[in-house]
Amino acid sequence: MSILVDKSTRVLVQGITGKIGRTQTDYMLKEGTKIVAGVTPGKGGTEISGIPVFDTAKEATLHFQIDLSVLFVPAGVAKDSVIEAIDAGIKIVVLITEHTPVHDEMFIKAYAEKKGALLIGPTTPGIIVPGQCKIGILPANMFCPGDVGIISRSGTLAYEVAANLCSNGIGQSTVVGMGADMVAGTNLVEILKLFNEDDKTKAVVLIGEVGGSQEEEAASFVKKEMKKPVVAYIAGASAPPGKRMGHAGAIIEGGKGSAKSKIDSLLSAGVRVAKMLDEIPLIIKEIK
Amino acid sequence: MSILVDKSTRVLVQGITGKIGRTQTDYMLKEGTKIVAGVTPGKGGTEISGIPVFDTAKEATLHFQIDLSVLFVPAGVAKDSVIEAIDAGIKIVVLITEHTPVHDEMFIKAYAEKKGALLIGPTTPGIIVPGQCKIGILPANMFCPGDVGIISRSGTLAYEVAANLCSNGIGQSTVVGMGADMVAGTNLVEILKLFNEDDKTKAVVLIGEVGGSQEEEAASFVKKEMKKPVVAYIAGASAPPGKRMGHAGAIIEGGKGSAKSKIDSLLSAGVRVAKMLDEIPLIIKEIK
Amino acid sequence: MRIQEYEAKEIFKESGIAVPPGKVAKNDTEARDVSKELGLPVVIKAQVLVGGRGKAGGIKIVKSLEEVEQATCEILSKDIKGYQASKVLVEKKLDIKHEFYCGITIDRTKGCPIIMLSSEGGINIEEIAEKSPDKIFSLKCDPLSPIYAFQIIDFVKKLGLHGKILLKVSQIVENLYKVFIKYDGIIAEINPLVITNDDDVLCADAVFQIDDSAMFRHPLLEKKKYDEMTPRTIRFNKKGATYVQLKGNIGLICSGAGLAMATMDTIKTIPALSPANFLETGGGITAELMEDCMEIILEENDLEAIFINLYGGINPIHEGAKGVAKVIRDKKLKIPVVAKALGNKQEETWKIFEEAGVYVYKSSDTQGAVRYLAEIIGGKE
Amino acid sequence: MRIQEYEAKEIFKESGIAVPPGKVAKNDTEARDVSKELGLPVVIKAQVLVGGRGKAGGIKIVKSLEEVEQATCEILSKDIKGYQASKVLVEKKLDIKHEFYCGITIDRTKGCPIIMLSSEGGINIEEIAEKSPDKIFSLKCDPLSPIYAFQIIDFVKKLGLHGKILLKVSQIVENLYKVFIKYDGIIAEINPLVITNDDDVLCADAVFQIDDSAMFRHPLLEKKKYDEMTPRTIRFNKKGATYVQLKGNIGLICSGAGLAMATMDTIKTIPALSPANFLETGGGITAELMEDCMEIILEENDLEAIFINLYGGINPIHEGAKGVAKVIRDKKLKIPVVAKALGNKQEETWKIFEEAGVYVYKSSDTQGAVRYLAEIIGGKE
Repeated sequence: MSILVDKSTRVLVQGITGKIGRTQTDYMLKEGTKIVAGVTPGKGGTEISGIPVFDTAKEATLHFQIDLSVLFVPAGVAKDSVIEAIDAGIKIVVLITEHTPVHDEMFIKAYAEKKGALLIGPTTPGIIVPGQCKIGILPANMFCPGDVGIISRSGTLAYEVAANLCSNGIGQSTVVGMGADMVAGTNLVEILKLFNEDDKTKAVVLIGEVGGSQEEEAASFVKKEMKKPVVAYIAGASAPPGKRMGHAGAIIEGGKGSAKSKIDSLLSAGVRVAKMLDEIPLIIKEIK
Repeated sequence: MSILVDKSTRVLVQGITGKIGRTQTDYMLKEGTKIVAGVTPGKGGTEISGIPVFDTAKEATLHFQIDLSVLFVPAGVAKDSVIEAIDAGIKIVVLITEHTPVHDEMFIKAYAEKKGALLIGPTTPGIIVPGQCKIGILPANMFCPGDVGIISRSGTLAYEVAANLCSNGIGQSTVVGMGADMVAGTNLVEILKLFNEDDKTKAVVLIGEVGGSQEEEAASFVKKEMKKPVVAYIAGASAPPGKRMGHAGAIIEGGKGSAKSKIDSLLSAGVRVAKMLDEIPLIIKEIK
Repeated sequence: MRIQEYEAKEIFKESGIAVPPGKVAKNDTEARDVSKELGLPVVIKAQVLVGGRGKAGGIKIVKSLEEVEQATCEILSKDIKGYQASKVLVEKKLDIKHEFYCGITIDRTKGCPIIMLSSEGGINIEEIAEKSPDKIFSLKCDPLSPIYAFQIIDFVKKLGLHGKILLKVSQIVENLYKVFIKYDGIIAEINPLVITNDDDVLCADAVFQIDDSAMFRHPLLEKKKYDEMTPRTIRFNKKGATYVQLKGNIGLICSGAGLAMATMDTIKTIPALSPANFLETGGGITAELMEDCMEIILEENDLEAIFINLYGGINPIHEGAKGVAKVIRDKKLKIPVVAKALGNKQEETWKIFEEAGVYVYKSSDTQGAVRYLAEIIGGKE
Repeated sequence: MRIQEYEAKEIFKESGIAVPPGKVAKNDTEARDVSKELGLPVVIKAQVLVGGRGKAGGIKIVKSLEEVEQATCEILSKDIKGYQASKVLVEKKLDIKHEFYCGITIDRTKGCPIIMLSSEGGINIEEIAEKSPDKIFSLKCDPLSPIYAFQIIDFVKKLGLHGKILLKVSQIVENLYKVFIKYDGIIAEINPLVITNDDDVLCADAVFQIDDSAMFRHPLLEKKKYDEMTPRTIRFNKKGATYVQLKGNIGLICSGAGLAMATMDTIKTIPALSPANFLETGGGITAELMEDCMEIILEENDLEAIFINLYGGINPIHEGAKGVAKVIRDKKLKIPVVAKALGNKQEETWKIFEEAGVYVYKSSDTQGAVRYLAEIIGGKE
């Protein structure tokens, strides 16, 4: 039907009483998301839009079955809040928060892996299954139900690509934002694997950008195992190059990281790479 | 035959090039201990009493099968050295070092438990199987082979009790020093369990002292499961009481910790408790 | 944030990493005084945040006080790969027996710190990495655990060291890792890591970059960073917006780096258009931030038009629109502003834009919006 | 090492735990000045390292400056359970709504930090622990992991708190745990933890004991500790020896605490003998340490004999014997010294002792040695 979530997914909102938490909770509820509880320390016993608020995630799990937690918490407590969700036994954690320190990102990524939880983000717009549920901040009016999966390292580009698909009569099975930070809790490959096994998804759009080597790894997965057509777009071909920061970055990336390297890897794995955003719906129509 | 070690146990000495490490290595070799390698960072490639020295424990394990490591390292690096031994896959670690910070003791105790290793000490005199091998600093001339096991929270008292037994013609199967610190890597109960299963041990002498609740726990184990006679001696009935240090200690010990509490628990578990040291050999003769 | 070599060396030194005796100097007189104090020969090094200083003439070894003054003046007046140094670091010249490389950075895909070592240090390290990758040893570290000295020693032994040098190099690697963790490092590099003829081990050159998102944990460094910024840049920084000036005719404001890059790529497909800047707002749009965005691109560039590309997910784009409208009115802006703004509150946003005279493009395709922009400019000409 | 209440409060305060406004004073004039500054009423508290100060008259609440001076003089001149205070802590009196108990110590058997909380704080906490153990909540902490705020909040909720007070109390417990870890605490206690009528949460009384073995990690505290010690006590301390003066006629030197306690128990079985001290050498015996041991027990006690009970495992007892012999010779010691010394190098040890006139007992039974000691004293009389 979809990957990761659907209309029956029971959701906790951490940071539900903050300005963004409150606003986004209302948007999510409007899209049918089954939000069962919220957490803000010191606000236990109150309610937000009819949702009961607890002091800790553990307390919430004592009252409700929870499948997923979505976090609108300040960057300074993002690490602790993710650990809190995982320790409470929640298996999918979606960290919307921007500007989480990268050392904290490394810690929570490793922590989630160790504890068998899936961490999406940070700096992710979240996940949407159009018409069923929405986790995070994606604007629902950009999406429509269908059978194309989207994974994107960029949030707003995912919105644009989905909206362009919709204009062309192509809907989405699930759209997943990977998070735009230096380290992502879950990499492209993991989500590609889920789409590969999802009956409802007939093709996948992969939106990458310069930096890191997630796209190169995704390419080698596609080459080996992907059963469905993949269209890719890599942002940043004309981006201003960052200042050179010592040799270490160059040594570890070993030539990977540039738009050219990513595009070449994907092409050689048989992926159709769109040069411009508006090519994506056209290619999807061709290959589906 | 014995518990924990015997003449075939392959031993690593960490801190082998220090003054104490060198002296004690010679004493151990004299008692037949199969020392296969030593470790001192920066001394790799040298030899001590014919034993090859490596820079790290891991390196030593690449060259030799090692069953046990005995540590003569400064207190400041005791924690790291124990972790080094455990990470190198060594399953019994005997930490002779005195004055290890108690927070480090808690860490390495938990670390050993997590990794399935047995940590004896710190501030332990070690382990001796008279006539077979000696791990640590126990003076060999105080011991003789036989069938009585000794476990002791005090090092020098263990020597005295063993020597007294020898004067009375009673030898020892294995003598284990538990370590005299606030937190011990392994508690009395764990060693009692090993003696309980050891064919060669016919009776056990337990030497406790005031503080903590290891003796009380040992008493309840004896009551429930111990198949062999146990004689106990508790040092400190007339010790000067420590200054009162807040309520927390008193709350947590909840009346345990005094010589009286320990003696009462042991008596009610059917343990014969010697009031004076010289009663021990007499009681052993009676009950064996 | 990358800090200057001399600042990095101060931090490294505090953490127990030996560095050559030296001091920073702002001019030739200061450099002369420092050199006198240190004793000759000395090395004069331009303090600029760019690689390849040496090859660009930013580093000079000098043997007399006259040469010190001359070299300092020369270095401070020189363009070094587009940068100009305002300070030099004057250091006692080392008697070098061997040069190693030691760098710590983040493995983005695995998500862990990675330590890299090579016995072939120096300026050609990247070439070595490419041609003889077997000469670079790397150790991926567990983010959940501290690193222990014995692990470092085991790793450093791959360089073929032993005895005291093994311990000294290991200690430096261990300390560098501690610095990396303590200060939320992105890159910490010692290259070369020098063994002198006296078997001392020192950090001869230092690179240190710190995670901007972690500055709240390092208030002293944060203060230093903000000291060098304009108030607006500080506000940008605090909101997580990123601005880079380029050389083009179209001012650009986008929400999200990916969208910003794609928008630039799109603009470049039309010959008459080129982006004057890269500006991504991050997820903290407010009316004030958008005012700042408008003002900075208007101040620093000579523009033919402004193109705004926003999505309202977490961002209240209707609030952002108010800021844009305010600048248009206050400045009586003459050049056209084209906006594409979709998502939550899009209708409200369009209304505010339209009332301020902004050309609003209401479909999602950036290409279409950019073509609309081109038409508007064309029509104006 | 246990530190005074005012020192503990300084450390707690630095770590973000609120304490009442206050200052330490050495005499009535200082106490008056502090009280003026704080405003009346104030609480005057004897700074002594012993529990039950309050019941012993070491704490007084006063309402006028005359009373401040009077109470201070009284407290400073009083014997408080065997101790005399050299300082008082003058604190503003709090308006107390409720008193909680919060203590952190070490669970010796499990080997982990344990946090204890009760909503029934105050001086009767031990009684409550005994009579209503269900009113004490405890949390065992994993030594391998840090503790997180959410774990503390979950725990503190057991006290039935919510809202801001829940967060304030949790923050204090979290900070106390951080102090406990940072300073290698053995006991860190806030009792009472006070909620005022204004819903402030403060540490009204503080107990803090630090691990002596970890002092090397806290050089400032170590310095403070050594500042209050004689040079010999410092040497003792550094070697890990422990000396406690008692009131008896037999000076005692033993290697190991267990052996020392057993030896004392044995000595007490003979009516004419009683230990003048507890002295255990630890595992760091040297000739110098044994000289120190001899000198301290000879200086501080009026003795009939000295009894030495040593085992040579890690300790070079032959070296120790040299120190004993030196003191006997240098001081031309008249009272008999009886030594039992076995283990490695025992023959060498015996020889050194015998040459210095020490009565050497060569079997392992301490009872026999003590009987031998009794005989020797009897014979001398």
